[in-house]
Amino acid sequence: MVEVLVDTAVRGSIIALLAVGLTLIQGTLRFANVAHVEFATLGGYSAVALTGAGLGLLLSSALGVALVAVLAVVLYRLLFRRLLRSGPMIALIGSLALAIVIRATLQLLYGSRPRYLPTPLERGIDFHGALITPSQIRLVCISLGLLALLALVLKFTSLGRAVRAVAANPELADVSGLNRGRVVDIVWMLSAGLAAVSGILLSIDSAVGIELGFNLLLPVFAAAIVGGLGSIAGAVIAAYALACAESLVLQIDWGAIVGGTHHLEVGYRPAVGFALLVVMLAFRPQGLMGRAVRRG
Amino acid sequence: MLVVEGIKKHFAGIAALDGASIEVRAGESVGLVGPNGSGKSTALNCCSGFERPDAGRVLLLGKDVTGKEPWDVAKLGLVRTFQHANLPTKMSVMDLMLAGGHLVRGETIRHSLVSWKRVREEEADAVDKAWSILERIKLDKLAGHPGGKLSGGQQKLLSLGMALMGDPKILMLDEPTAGVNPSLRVELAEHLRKLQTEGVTLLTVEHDMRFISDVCDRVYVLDRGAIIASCAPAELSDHPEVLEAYLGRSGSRAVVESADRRTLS
Amino acid sequence: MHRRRIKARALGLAVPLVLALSLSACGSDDSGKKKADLPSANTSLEGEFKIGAVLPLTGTNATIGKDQQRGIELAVAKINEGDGVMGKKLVVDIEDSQGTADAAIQAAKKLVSVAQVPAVIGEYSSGNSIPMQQYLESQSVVGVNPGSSSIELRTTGSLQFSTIGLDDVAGAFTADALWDKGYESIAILAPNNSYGTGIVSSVSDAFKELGGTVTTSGVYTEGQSDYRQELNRLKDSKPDAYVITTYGKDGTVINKEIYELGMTDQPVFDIYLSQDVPDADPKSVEGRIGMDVNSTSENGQAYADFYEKTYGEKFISSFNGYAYDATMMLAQAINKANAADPEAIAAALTEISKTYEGVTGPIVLDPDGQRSEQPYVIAEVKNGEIVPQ
Amino acid sequence: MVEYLLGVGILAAVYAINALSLNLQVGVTGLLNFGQVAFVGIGAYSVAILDSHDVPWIVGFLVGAVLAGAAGALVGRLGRTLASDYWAIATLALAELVRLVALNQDGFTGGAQGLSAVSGIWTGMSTTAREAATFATIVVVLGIAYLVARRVRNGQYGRVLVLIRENPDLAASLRHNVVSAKVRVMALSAVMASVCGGFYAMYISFIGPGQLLPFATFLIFTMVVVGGLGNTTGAVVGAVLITVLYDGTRFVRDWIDVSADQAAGIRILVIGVVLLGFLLVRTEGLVPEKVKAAHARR
Repeated sequence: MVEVLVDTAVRGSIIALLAVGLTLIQGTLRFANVAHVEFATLGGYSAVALTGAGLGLLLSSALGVALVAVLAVVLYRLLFRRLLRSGPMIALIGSLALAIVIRATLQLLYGSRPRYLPTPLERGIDFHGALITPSQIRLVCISLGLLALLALVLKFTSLGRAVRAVAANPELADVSGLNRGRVVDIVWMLSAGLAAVSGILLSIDSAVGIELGFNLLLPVFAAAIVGGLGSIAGAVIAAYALACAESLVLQIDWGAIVGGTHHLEVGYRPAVGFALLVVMLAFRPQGLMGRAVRRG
Repeated sequence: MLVVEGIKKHFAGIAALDGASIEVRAGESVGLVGPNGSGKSTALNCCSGFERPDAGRVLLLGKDVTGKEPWDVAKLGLVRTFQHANLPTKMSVMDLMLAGGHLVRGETIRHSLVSWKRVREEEADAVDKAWSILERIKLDKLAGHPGGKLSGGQQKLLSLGMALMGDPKILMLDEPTAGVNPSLRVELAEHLRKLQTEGVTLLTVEHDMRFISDVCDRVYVLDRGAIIASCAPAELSDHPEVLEAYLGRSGSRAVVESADRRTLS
Repeated sequence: MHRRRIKARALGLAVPLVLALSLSACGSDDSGKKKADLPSANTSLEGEFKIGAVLPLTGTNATIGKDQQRGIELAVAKINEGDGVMGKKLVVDIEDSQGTADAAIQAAKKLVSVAQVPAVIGEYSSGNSIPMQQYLESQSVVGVNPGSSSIELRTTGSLQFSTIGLDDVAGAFTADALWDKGYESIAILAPNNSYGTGIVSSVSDAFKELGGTVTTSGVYTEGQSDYRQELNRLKDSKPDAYVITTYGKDGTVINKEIYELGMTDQPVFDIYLSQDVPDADPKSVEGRIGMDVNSTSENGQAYADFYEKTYGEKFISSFNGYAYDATMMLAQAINKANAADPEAIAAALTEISKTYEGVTGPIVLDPDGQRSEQPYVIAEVKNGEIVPQ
Repeated sequence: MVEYLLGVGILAAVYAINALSLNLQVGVTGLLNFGQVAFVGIGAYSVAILDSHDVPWIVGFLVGAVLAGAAGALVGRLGRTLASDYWAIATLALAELVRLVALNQDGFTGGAQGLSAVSGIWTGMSTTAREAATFATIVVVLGIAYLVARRVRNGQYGRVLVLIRENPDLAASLRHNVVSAKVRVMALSAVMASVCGGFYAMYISFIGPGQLLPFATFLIFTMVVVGGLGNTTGAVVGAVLITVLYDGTRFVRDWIDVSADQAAGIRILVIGVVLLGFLLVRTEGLVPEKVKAAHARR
């Protein structure tokens, strides 16, 4: 059972960092960005590129995050603004197309084999019967720290108030003298930056491949939607709940129901997210903590 | 015709409707007025099936339609229009008129694929009807135009035309004059009066008091989710609670002036 | 690097513009830097005799495909230097399978219908070779598999053959080796593809036959970033030894996690050691034992020299040899049958295999047309190098 | 060469059926189905599984159509409670679920290995004639699919669907059952997609989970957008153009010196860039959706 806990902490942290960003974008632009998870992949590869150029891991990671954040704003200004003008449906298809373009470009530049960040191979530490590696401990701590920091920023700074104002009512925010464009830029930087951190942490823990982001797409969307789009706390809680459900479903011996001992194929792990998502969408579309998502 | 009994509706803890009751008799033309946020639109939505009331009942032609789907309510003969017409630019005026019609066969996949001869006859009849309505609302010259590219007033007229395609028994209009220029307002009022003589029951939500007095036999005044008065349009100024509803709670001069304009113009 | 990147991107964007050209363009893949020219063909040969090949020249297994192509090239040169095929020059028409089943079948279709070849060599992945051989059988064309090892290939038909030992041969060898080392229980992990599911069942069956227990066997979905769940299942089943087979993309991650989870404290046995070790962190696979095909047969030494002389490098995989043998055997069989008739060629193939001594060892075809024995070797990783035990 | 062109033609026609189906959903009704490949897969697997049990292919098509139709209706029903963008994600999730089942239920679907040796049509004929006959058959089926799509699009039902896309509240107020209309269009499109899948499996003689990746749906989206969202003819035009483009880029390594991996990247990149370019520069596609002229007075 401790294994479930470790699993939940690691996977939940990765999903939470991405789901929070997705929910922020959704809140400010009312648009589901399918390409969001690709920022994680880009984060991983930029760290690979920078360490490859001889920079240290920490510096590379920081620079990589900054690069991805800037790229996100550029993409927003050049691409998404234009797509959004043609309506949410076109923007959604466009974000899917962008995701494909990013992946194809990375495959073109780096090939389809995974890349590794130069981290030493470490033995796992025994933690009440479950093994956790030092890099995983760092991963969970950094994620939780950043999530807490984000919560503080949104709650107590003027930037946070502005973001919340735009999220509450995109049209009205303009009137009350806030520069909506600036706020949206900052939201893009923040969420893409968090996504990049998540991607780099995952790359350090295992490896970065072109499918890194895409493999997370459905769990991340599941967490953001289940949490109630636009709700930061909801997204975080849902992310850990989802990770816990994934781990539990695989750990439980279903033999009690079907007879004998029967563990679900590990290949079905992504299905847990889907199932949770579909059930949630069908029965509680407003999510755990969010407002109604039904829009006619 | 339409009986609304004590409907309540809350949004995030705030009461939009707090036990409002309305009755519209067959052949009547009734107005529903009230200050902004008094719950007029919510009342309309609850009657037409777009929102489900938390409490109370809506009876249409004696049938309980509380919480029924909008299309089911519409099938019983209640058709509504919207404050913002928002007609699509990808459909022509004629297309929109036909979409308002009730083409039983053309709407099923099976018939449109198999018995297409009868589908065609059905459509030809609907086209004839559309032309006569378009002539009546003077949009026949624009029949091939994209609906969404008409002026605001024309879109309102077209919405009315689309509603008429389905031969409604009761027509609910949500701010029909919003965004409509004065000459078209007069025309619109004439159309509504004429419809009433043809036996269509009308319920109109409106800010423009002049339009209300032109069109309605009777007015309900809604304030903070409850009906506070029901009388002929001309008698509205005799009710102190109505004036208070419009003027009393606000110290702002601007609001007073705008309310003045609305009530007195 | 930077310049190349820009060039690649610019060219990528130019692709749609030159599309019209692509339809008329035909496959002329240059196969790398040649150090020495291939021997020239015997001038007395008149006309051409065509057979086909479908190889993964693009896609994830392109490296293997390129190596298979080299094997075929070398064989063709050897044959045409001699007496050719039925007095004609042998030509192998090579098509790209792109590493996918549908494209492999498309390519085979083209060979059968346009070039009308009596025999087709190919492919590498079992998932592609099986449907392709089934298609070839339906068209009454001989198929020779030089790279796939799924036991399903036994059932593809009477005109279908393999010059590489299938997983039942490899599985039996692996099970024997494990049993000999004294392990009584094993846990197996393999990729979820035709190869993986095949090897899992053949090793399990053979090991149980010997009296051992298989505590758990699992397949993993390729392309994941994390395999701890799968590995934990192996660990929790507490076997005497872990048996794994991975390659490419996933091998590195799996080997790293095996180390992190402390599974290297127990023996880890690798099936086809050489497809796994080169990509892994050396620390994670140090001391690893495993089996692999024996590519250092005596007969093969001359061939290895020929290869190295021609291409200026050592074997880039162990798969060129099987393609070489496939081509050689087909040429001999066609000469024996003295006809382009697939039935006759198939009969001749079985016949000549009884005495055929290939560069990958003797290839005796069993009644299913499959290679019945194959030399394997047990090896160990010492100081990062694979050393035979 | 004739064979090769016929092969491309068959693929283009099969894809065109798929594009017609997706256009009904995305173009006409505004239902962003990111899981289209699931319906194709249901059709393909039905034909392949039943074929491996020697059931006549027509039964496979019928079973596939019924299963896909039911799945389509179910997915459409889910649209009742969902705003369109979440619905799109849900469809993607469902398609991945179908793929996972195909991958992991190996006793039934052949697992990762897929099902091969699906018998084709016109098995009695010699190769070139057979290819031509297959092409002709699929073109006839495409013709039927085109007529169905056109009739549905241009009749009252199509008008209602477009109105639902543009202003669902207005449609509901005019007594159109929005949920039922969506459910029915999803069922119809799913049946069309399953037919496409059946022919695909029969032509390629193989179906595996590798064919059910989200990229397959993405390819069809590109066809529909390039052709022109909402235009039935456009869907066919887009399908033919994109098939030629995607198939043509196979030769990319013949004229650019790149590694195989990079070549694969370029092929995907080209499709992505084309789609993104059209969305940005020519959203309405090559054959834009038309505003229909008014009917003449009688």
